[in-house]
Amino acid sequence: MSIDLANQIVTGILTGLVYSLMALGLSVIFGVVRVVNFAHGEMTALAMYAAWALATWLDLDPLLGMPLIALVMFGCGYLLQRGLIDSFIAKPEHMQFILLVSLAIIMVNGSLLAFGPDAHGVQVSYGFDTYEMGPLLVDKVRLLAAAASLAFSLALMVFFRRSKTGKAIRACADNLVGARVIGLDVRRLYAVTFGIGTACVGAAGALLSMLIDVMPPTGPELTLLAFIIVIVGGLGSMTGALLGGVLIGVSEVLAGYFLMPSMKSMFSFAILIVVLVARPQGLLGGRK
Amino acid sequence: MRRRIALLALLSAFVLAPLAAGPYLLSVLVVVMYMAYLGQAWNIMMGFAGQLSLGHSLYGGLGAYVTAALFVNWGVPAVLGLPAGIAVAVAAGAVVGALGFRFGVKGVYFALLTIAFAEFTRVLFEHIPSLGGTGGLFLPVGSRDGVDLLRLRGHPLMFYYLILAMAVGAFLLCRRLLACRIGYQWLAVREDQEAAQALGINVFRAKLAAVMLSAGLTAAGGVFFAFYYNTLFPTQAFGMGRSIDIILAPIVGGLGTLFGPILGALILTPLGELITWGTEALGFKAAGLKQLCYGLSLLAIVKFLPDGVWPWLRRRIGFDPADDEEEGT
Amino acid sequence: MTAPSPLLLVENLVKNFRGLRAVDGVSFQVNAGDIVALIGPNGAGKTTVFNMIAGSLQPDAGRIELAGRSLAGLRPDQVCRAGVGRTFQLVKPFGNISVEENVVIGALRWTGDVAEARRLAREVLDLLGLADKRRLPARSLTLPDRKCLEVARALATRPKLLLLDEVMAGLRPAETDRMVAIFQRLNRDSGLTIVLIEHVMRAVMALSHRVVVINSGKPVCEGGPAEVVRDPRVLECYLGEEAARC
Amino acid sequence: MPVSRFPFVSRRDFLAGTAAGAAALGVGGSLRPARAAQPLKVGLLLPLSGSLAREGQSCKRGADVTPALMADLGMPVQLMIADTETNLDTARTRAEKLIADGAEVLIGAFESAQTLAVAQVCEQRGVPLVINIAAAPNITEQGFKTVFRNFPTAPRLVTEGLALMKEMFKTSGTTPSKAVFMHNNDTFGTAMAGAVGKLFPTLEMPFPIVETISYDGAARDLAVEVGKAKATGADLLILVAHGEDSIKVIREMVKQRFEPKAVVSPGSPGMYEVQFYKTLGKYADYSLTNLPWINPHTKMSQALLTAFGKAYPDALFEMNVGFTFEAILIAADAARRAGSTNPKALLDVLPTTNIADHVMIGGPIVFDAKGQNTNTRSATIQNFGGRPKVVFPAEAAEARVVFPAPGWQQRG
Repeated sequence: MSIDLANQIVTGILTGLVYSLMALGLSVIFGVVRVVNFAHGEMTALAMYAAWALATWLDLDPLLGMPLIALVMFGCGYLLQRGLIDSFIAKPEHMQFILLVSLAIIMVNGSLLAFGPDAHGVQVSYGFDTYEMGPLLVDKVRLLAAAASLAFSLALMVFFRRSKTGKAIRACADNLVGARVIGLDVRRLYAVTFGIGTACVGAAGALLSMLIDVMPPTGPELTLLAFIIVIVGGLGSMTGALLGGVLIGVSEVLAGYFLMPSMKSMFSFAILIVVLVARPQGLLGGRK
Repeated sequence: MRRRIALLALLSAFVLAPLAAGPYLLSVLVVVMYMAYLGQAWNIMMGFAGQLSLGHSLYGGLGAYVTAALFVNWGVPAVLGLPAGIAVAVAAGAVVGALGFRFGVKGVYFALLTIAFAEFTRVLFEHIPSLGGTGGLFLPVGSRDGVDLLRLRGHPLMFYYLILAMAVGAFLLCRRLLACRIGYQWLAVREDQEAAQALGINVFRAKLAAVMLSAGLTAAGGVFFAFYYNTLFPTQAFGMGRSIDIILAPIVGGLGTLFGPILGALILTPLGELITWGTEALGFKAAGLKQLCYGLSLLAIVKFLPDGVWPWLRRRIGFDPADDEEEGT
Repeated sequence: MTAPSPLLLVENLVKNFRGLRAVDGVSFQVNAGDIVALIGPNGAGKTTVFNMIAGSLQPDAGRIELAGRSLAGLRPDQVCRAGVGRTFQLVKPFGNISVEENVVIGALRWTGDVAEARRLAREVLDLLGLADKRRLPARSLTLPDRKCLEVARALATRPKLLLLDEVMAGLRPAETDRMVAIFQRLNRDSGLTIVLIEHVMRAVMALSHRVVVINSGKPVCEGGPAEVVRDPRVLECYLGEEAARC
Repeated sequence: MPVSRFPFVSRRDFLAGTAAGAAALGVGGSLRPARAAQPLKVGLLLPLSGSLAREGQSCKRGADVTPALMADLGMPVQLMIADTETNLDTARTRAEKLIADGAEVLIGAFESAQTLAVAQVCEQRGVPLVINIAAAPNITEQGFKTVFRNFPTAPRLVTEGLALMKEMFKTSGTTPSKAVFMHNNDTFGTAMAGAVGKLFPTLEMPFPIVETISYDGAARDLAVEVGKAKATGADLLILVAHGEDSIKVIREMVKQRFEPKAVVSPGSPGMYEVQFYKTLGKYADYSLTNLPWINPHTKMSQALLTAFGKAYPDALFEMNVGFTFEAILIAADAARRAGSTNPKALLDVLPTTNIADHVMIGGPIVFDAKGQNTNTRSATIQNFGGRPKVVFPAEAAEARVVFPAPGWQQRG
């Protein structure tokens, strides 16, 4: 294996880890609230704008801004679920789809109005630095972002395993009726879950703002990417989202390296089709 | 009876509309009819058979590309290219349907499968140089004054009456289908697949029929698109945005109803124009504001009229479906 | 072996769910014109047996024949077209379409003519006392009416064999009696063969010619209704369940 | 950026401030209005929202400063701006609407598909269309009688772009040994790639193209793409980007330490845009782009540049601005010559357009039988200190070319 390829694969893994965090949010929301967030990428784009604004106006490094953005996005997600999405939970999928597509349209054009059509990227002082690890060249920003993403994901997993709220949320996901019977406030837990999902998006958006530039059309692109990752990993599975992110990161690298780069997304969609047909629960998803 | 009179009145209004409408209104009406037609086609799959397709642009795009490529490269007139375009789209529908239904890909997963196929095809067509790739496939425009239905070349008025005829045809076809065995089978499948199967319905075949028919009709719509605009680009033909456009009218109008797609198209396209006009009249010219308002309107509609406008409206004006035996829901 | 082949033959049926043996060697026969009740405590595997006959589940072992023809590997719709109508324990009405249309769909099993299907649907609805509700959307029906609708739909397919899964549960005694009378009439007038799963003993006693008892997936005994209820093994399996619950 | 949100405020500021600059246009004297100033109604169709919003709004900035300049030339125009939303249906409907609202000439529409949709409307209605930007050759091959394009087709851009490269090698005395060609797989990029594929072998270039890499502009990052280019060992990167993807390419090149002698575009947007300079800082310097550019030395361009700088202090002058200005100029000039704003009258005189005094580098604006301006010319611009400067052709040059460019690490 050539050094170039090895370099690219490392890049793919690191970038994939950041996308995983975004996809994780989608997975958590679907796994518990059973709503497919078709505005996921748009929310990520909003978080990227937020990170850009903090970096530009307050000179705040996105790595430090990440918790703040995640917190604010948690609040937004909580309120959005309470105010709007909750009434659509029992509705058929196409209604949820239209609801979230309308939200997406609003977000895309709202950001066009607010931030204009230009690309916004955060330029950190170490933006162009690379580490030399033996023959490998590792991009510092990617490495930091991937590490932060991994840390956030792990913290979230611990939250779901250990904390009372986390356990209660898992109970809702496993057995909704049972959860109601033992007196859990399902509506509040759903809102919290949606908030957690959007917090993931917030954190991921903050990190992504260092890797890619955000423009109004960035959102829809990210939505599709998040879908591919969670379906491949397993919709509703947390580790699945992590694995899916890395897999798609690496597969896009391989497709780009050995085929034509402009065809790499075709490769991802092909993987999506195969997984949907052969193993709809995803690689790590359990059977319902 | 009242219903029939109302329908006839509406139809004559559409037939006579060009007399009153200038070219601008005519171009809006073309889009309205085009969306109504596509909505009707999509409605067969989702509204009748309950299969959510979010990648319907696939079929329209295939129909458009095949027919247009035949015309551009070998001068095959649209009338002869159309069956080929429809055949390819129907075959694609069969593949998507067969894979999805055979392997039990359900609900949201099926919807994602349809998106995946459409997006896959989009990127694929971006890499077919003989069809123009991302550079686009341009149809020779030719004369815009005559009426040549064979080649689909001619005056915008011809295109208007063509798409009107297609929309009316699709409406009548759906009406007929709903009164047939297959129509009832679709409704059963939509409502409960297990119960449908227990009543002797071959669910797989019924769903496949819905997808294939819907795909074929959508493909014809795509052919209209190609010959009306004379350009085809993978993003515009197969993109997610096109798919969303297709499904909005029937959902806003009323899913599964015959009149829903028409009403939805009659609401949405003029709504867009109205918002543009309104924001401009009020002096707001910021780009994106129109779509923002459009998104808000859409949100309001799904929030307050979740079953669509037509079911709500027909209760108000007393066109209850129970009064009409022929009508489905 | 006696000469006439039974309408339904079930032999040594076995079904496992994740290592759990839900049905274990159940056998019975139903002759044309019979009304047979399948009884047993909750979780005995009755519905699983039904699902295997109806094609919703494939047995792991054993034989199911309808009038001498194997039903192995057939899908539910093929079983239906072979002449088996069924109802679901958890009713599955087509909620958003009218009651009449629900039944029309059943009738379209044997005819492509919607008008003809509609005629039969109205007959069946008359028979089951749903005629005045035929225009309502099915989701607006009460549970007893939904059970009736379930039966009406199955009847409209013109089955040779009707599988009824707890259609009397939740009915008031008077309604139960009416339902029993309807089935008796159908059985008498058109020779409809019926297999029913039922907990309402009042219906079982009145309706069935023969009763098959199963428990924990295994056959317990078989005989006339009067003789079965006196069988100590039957009592034991019901009591055992009660004891286990305490 | 914020400026684009409040174009009206800025324009008013500008109107007050640039009277002097506009008066200095000089040409005003020779172009006295032939009739009392009844403004020409110009319908402008641009993708102000949707995926091409950035480019569309850049064109709009050019349009916004134009009416005042035209008024000073005695050629009053009234702009009616419509948003195509980067959508075919909308483009066509908006075109009809503009005509219904009284537009006498249409200008647009930046993107080829929408331009063709608009062209058909114009042809039908007998209203002239002056294309500001759209490179697909097909548009002028349809036999339209109402379509005039003041923008080079892709083959012409490439021919000129490659010729300028040769000139640069000759001047600097350095010639790269092999090149890698990266292009965005979008409408424009494909047209350019097709032209490169066809023309490169015929132009006797002193280096081979060892690999062609097409990439998806929507790709989140371009790490693999750049890695692949680096692996070819090429010492020249020919780049046809769309806009922001040029940033992604350079950023990855720095990170992956891919240092060819130069990054040069044979005519594409991206490397001379504000965002490029802002994001990349010193790494933005020395990139080369060969494309039609404003001739900084004419009086009219001085006036335009001054007006533009006043109206949009944060924005940089771009090709989009210049061509949108010129499209309006062509329409206004036709109205002056026809002595009428009637579309039919405009159509009569548009084929005989001959505007010697304009802003972009190149000969007088004239149209051939197909409605194509064959006198457009490309220039080579190179970035210095966060600004694009013309280095070729000599008569328009503002700076001397630097080739090969210093490595990433050698930059202050």
